[in-house]
Amino acid sequence: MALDKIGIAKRIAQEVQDGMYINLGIGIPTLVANYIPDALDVVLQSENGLLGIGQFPTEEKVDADLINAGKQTITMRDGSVLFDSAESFAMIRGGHVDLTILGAMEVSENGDISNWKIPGKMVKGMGGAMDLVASAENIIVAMQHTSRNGESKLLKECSLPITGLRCVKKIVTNLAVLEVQQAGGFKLLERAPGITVDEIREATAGKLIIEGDIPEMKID
Amino acid sequence: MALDKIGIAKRIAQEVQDGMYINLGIGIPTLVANYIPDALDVVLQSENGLLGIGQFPTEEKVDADLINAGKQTITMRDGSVLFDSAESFAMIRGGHVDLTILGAMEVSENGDISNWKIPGKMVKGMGGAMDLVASAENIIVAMQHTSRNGESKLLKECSLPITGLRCVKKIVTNLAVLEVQQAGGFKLLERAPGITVDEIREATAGKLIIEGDIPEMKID
Amino acid sequence: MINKVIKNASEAVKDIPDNAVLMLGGFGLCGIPENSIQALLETKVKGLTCISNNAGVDDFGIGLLLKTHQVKKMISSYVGENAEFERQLLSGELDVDLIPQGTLAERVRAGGAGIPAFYTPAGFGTEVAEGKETREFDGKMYLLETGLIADFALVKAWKGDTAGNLIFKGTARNFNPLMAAAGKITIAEVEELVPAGDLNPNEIHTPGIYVQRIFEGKNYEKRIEQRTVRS
Amino acid sequence: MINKVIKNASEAVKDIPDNAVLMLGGFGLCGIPENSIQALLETKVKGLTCISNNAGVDDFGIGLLLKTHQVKKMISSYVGENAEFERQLLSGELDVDLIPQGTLAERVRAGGAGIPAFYTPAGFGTEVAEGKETREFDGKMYLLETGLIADFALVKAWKGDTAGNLIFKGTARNFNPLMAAAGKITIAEVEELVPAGDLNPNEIHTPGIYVQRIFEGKNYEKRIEQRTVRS
Repeated sequence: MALDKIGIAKRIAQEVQDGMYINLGIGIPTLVANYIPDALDVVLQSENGLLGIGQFPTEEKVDADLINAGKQTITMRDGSVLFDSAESFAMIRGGHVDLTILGAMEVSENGDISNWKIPGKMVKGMGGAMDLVASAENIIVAMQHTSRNGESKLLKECSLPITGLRCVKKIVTNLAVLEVQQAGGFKLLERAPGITVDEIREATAGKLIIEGDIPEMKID
Repeated sequence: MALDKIGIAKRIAQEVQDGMYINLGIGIPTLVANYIPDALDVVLQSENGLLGIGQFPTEEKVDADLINAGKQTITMRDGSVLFDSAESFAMIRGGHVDLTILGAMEVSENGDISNWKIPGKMVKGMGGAMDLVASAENIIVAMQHTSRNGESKLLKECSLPITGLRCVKKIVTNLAVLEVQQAGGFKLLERAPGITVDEIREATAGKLIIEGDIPEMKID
Repeated sequence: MINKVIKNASEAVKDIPDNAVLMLGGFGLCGIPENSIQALLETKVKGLTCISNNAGVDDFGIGLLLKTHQVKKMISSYVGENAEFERQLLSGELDVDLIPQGTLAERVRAGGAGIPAFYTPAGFGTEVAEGKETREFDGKMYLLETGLIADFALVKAWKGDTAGNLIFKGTARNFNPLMAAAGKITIAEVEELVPAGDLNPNEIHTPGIYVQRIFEGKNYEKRIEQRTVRS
Repeated sequence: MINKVIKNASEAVKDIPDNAVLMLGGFGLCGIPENSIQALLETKVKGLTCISNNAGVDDFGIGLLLKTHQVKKMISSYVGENAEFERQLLSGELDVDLIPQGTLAERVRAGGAGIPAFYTPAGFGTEVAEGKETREFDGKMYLLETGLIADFALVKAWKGDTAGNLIFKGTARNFNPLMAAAGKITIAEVEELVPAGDLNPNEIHTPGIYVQRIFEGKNYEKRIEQRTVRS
């Protein structure tokens, strides 16, 4: 069965390693925080100026001066630090953030990503997405494998305006975990529980690389 | 009579206006601070990371962690602020410092300055001098009019390695106050007490511009 | 210490002329100069270019200035959540320049720091790169971006002193310190104004040298866009 | 919060290899990483390139590493007050690259911030400009300068926490925060090490993300170069 959003978040949480500094985008990526094992010590960065995002506040602790990049009220963990937007993107651009997890509308087989603009629709802006994808060494995309009308979002080339070139390393969708190959192509690493390789092949418009047996994801 | 160092410092202090942020170089410029009228509210910047240099400390208040750019122990005034070296030169480069006073070995008639290196002698480095002269809108040079062996330091062209081009606006020497003209030339503004125009002319190798009567400096 | 105190927001903004280029601090509605925006509504100044990460919401923040048609151009990274904005953009009344958030932050920082231009990887290979110089450093491609300055920067701090030194609170810091340094005239409104000497010199975020006018603001609403709580 | 604590200076520097590029914080002898320098004397690592605003004095700071011939190159803005330094320079044992102080600060800041290059006016028309690209912006001439990073950055702070967050004191801050961000491995020595959570998040100068190793130093001498007092 295809994963739901929580399933995707749970699978991505397995990619998190102890000691990582992580930037989580809006949507499914934000959910990942809920499934990182307690044994791992990681720090979440919010690009509006905080390292060490904590839980949502209780009603009494809500502070309008403490929000995340999705403009949600948050709290700080012990050891947090606040800074300005230039310092925040200095961290991102300078490669100090170990892992970036973000959503996408399309990913191409050479790792290009489109996630900021749909021609003909109101343009809201790229926010920090272009900085994140151009800077991060380690980007995981969380998304549905296909669009609402069934078209593949894993393409030979992106059809939508690009957010960044050759930057996506790994993709976790409702159907599969895939690795973007240096030479081009989506290497299939894992299948969602009950999903067949054929189903994934059918849902993938870009070059799909299948080597040997493809294991099923293990998700609690 | 030619001015002594204190006389030069006193004359430069007359250039200071209320509300100025000022960077003072090492040597005579440092002395200027002692002669700024109490009625004027100015803030002294130290490029190693302080706005609001105060007096030297009393023996009990000496703090190794609080020095000026000349590595002297100092104190902070009320309203001071500390910052790092990038912020310090952001201030300087960004034109936020209103007045820079520094020493020179030579100044040319188009405002070039040489003050960091003598060929054949040990090179100690330019420190912040090149940043200061390249950035400041308002630079006053404090120096002797001639070298120890009597050669003019106000030249047609600098003979020593350059610190910055076309940056000096005003020069206060032991003999005179001069303004560097946009089109080139040192316009004589004031004579030191008892010094004649002829004496200044003789001591000035670069183009000297003399218009009308040249008043004597007024120094307490 | 030089005294930068001015009576109130009206005094602070009264000489901002039509067609001025403004920077306004804030991320979403967090840390925005509420009092100065209100005062601009009263002066009815027109043709403003506003450099701000966001454009407020329909009835708060810069959204208020959009409603009164005082803004001619927005330079921002994200401008959603604003129906009037969308209407003006589609009708051609409003011009918008969208800039990646990190590039915007760095361009403002550069402007304040006297850096005329720098290279950044953000936007290479995208629409953002159109018309811009590109260059390879160490095998990676970058865009040349220029520093930004403004005629007036409007910032909001938590505490400030009479010398213009500022301390921000929480994530309300965001673009405020950068913009403070990049305004030819910087107007700081603070929740609490104290005498010079009351703030610890080691805890100040924005040195007073960047601030030309400071006043204690009032009636801060601090509206929250996404109130999220745990039970 | 991620724990960066390491036992002492010897542990912190033991894997610094011959010919490493180091950054060392400090201005003169103010804010220098005294313990890490001492530990480098003990590891006897050789061929170091040291990026530091100054080169210490004959018998303190980086001067100690010069005496033991562990330094092959200095990248600095001002290197006076050091007779051994002068001797090695004139004899060709030591290589020196002199950089304007503000350019040095900005190059280190750029390196940490992922900016590969930027334009600055300092040094235009001087020896510093030799071999460098120049360019005019808005009627003024600038040089293209590149970002600097180091294999290891050695910094000294006043307080630090187990997560690597740092607070500096007085003008001992200087180059330390910039270098902390520009080291691939950053080693911070602090006068007082506290648990994560003890420092106010709003008062931290260097976010722990930049620091890989932290330890509480000991026996700080904090030598003063120019003890000036008033009576």
